[in-house]
Amino acid sequence: MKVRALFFASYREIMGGAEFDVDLPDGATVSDLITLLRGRSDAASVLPSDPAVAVNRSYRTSDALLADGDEVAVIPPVAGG
Amino acid sequence: MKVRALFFASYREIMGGAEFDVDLPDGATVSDLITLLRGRSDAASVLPSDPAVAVNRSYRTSDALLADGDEVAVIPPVAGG
Amino acid sequence: MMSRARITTEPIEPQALLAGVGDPSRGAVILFLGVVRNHNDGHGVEGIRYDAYDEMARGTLEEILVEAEERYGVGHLAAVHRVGELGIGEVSVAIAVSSAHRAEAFDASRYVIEEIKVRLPVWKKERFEDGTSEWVAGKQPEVSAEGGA
Amino acid sequence: MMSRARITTEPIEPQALLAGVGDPSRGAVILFLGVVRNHNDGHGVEGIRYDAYDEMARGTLEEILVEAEERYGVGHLAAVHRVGELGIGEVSVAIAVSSAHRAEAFDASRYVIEEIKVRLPVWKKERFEDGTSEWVAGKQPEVSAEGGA
Repeated sequence: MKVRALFFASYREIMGGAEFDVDLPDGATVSDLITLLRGRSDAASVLPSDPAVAVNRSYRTSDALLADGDEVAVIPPVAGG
Repeated sequence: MKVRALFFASYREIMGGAEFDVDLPDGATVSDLITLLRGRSDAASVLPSDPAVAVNRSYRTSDALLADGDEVAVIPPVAGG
Repeated sequence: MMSRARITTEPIEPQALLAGVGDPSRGAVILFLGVVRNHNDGHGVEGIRYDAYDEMARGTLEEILVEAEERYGVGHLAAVHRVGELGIGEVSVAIAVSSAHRAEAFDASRYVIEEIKVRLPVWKKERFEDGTSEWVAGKQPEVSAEGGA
Repeated sequence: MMSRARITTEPIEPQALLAGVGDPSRGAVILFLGVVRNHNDGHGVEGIRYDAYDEMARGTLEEILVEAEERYGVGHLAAVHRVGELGIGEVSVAIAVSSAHRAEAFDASRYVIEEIKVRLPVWKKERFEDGTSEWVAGKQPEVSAEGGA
């Protein structure tokens, strides 16, 4: 399956891009995706191993199962207001 | 000595006027003034015996001594805001 | 410059009050408005007349602002209370606070309105839909022996 | 009609937000403004860039307003967060609440800003006077197993 990973703010700078399409095996979780993303480059290894993540615009825990076509945003600590 | 007594809102209606000059013996207290005011008329007897009072625009207790020329406001329960 | 504690017969302009507390070092601004509403205790209200002991009320309001500044360490406060005949939806009281941080801005704003309710020498008479009117039961100011409420 | 939960690149107009929550049955109105200030942790700040995950942030802001309504029983809330480049003194976030009584208006307003700070997907980068800039350290949203933050 394929998911779209989105990055914002400092994570966008770390990853060198705002979004990537990522191929994952069926049954992959949020945690699996993060592991894969952190292995993408030396810079990417700076990404936390358990960041906040939103799947299809709702926060989800790291053990949440992903599905084909999901939009998975890796959310840096928020600083609105 | 002479003081000026001021009335507002419901107390003004009870007393039938906004202000009265009142003669008091030297050494009179806020409490003495209230007693005298309550004896002014049947209507005036409805005035509480221990209302909030401001002397020269500051709240004072009933045992406060009055002085010639004081402005003594008898303050109904307040309802601002 | 307009005083920061005012009793006025003119309509209150919240925007002007807000502008008065603005400052580049303040990150949180709170505006509180008391508005005449169309009901109270189940009665339909058509309007309210506010009366004040003007000469005292301005000083009491200033005192309350100073206390809020000292308690919460906020820098800029302004408050205005309107008197006279007010219709539904009109602003009776406005309080503006600005502060470096939000917690003390909330606390200061709350302090000012609570103190206004228990000590500002202001009274209100509600006009009901049935043509009657009545002084609203208020709060007896607590007076301490040292003077002040 | 304008949505009551908005993420916008346009300057925020507090007066319009206030007008949107007005209602003859509401006696207390609170407007909270977050304003870009000229310092943070001892650094001179020249401006801030706010970024958001727009598509999610609007929904999260709406969720927060619904929660505030349910918790505090207040009727009318509206909130807007600005994104893009902001200068000193510009409003970054505005929250308007109206309610029959003041206690719940204060509580609801406070709830909304506190929740914005811990879960709205928005980030800010400060531009300092020395020409450098830096992402502001934020709060890690707490995510529960049922979903939602």
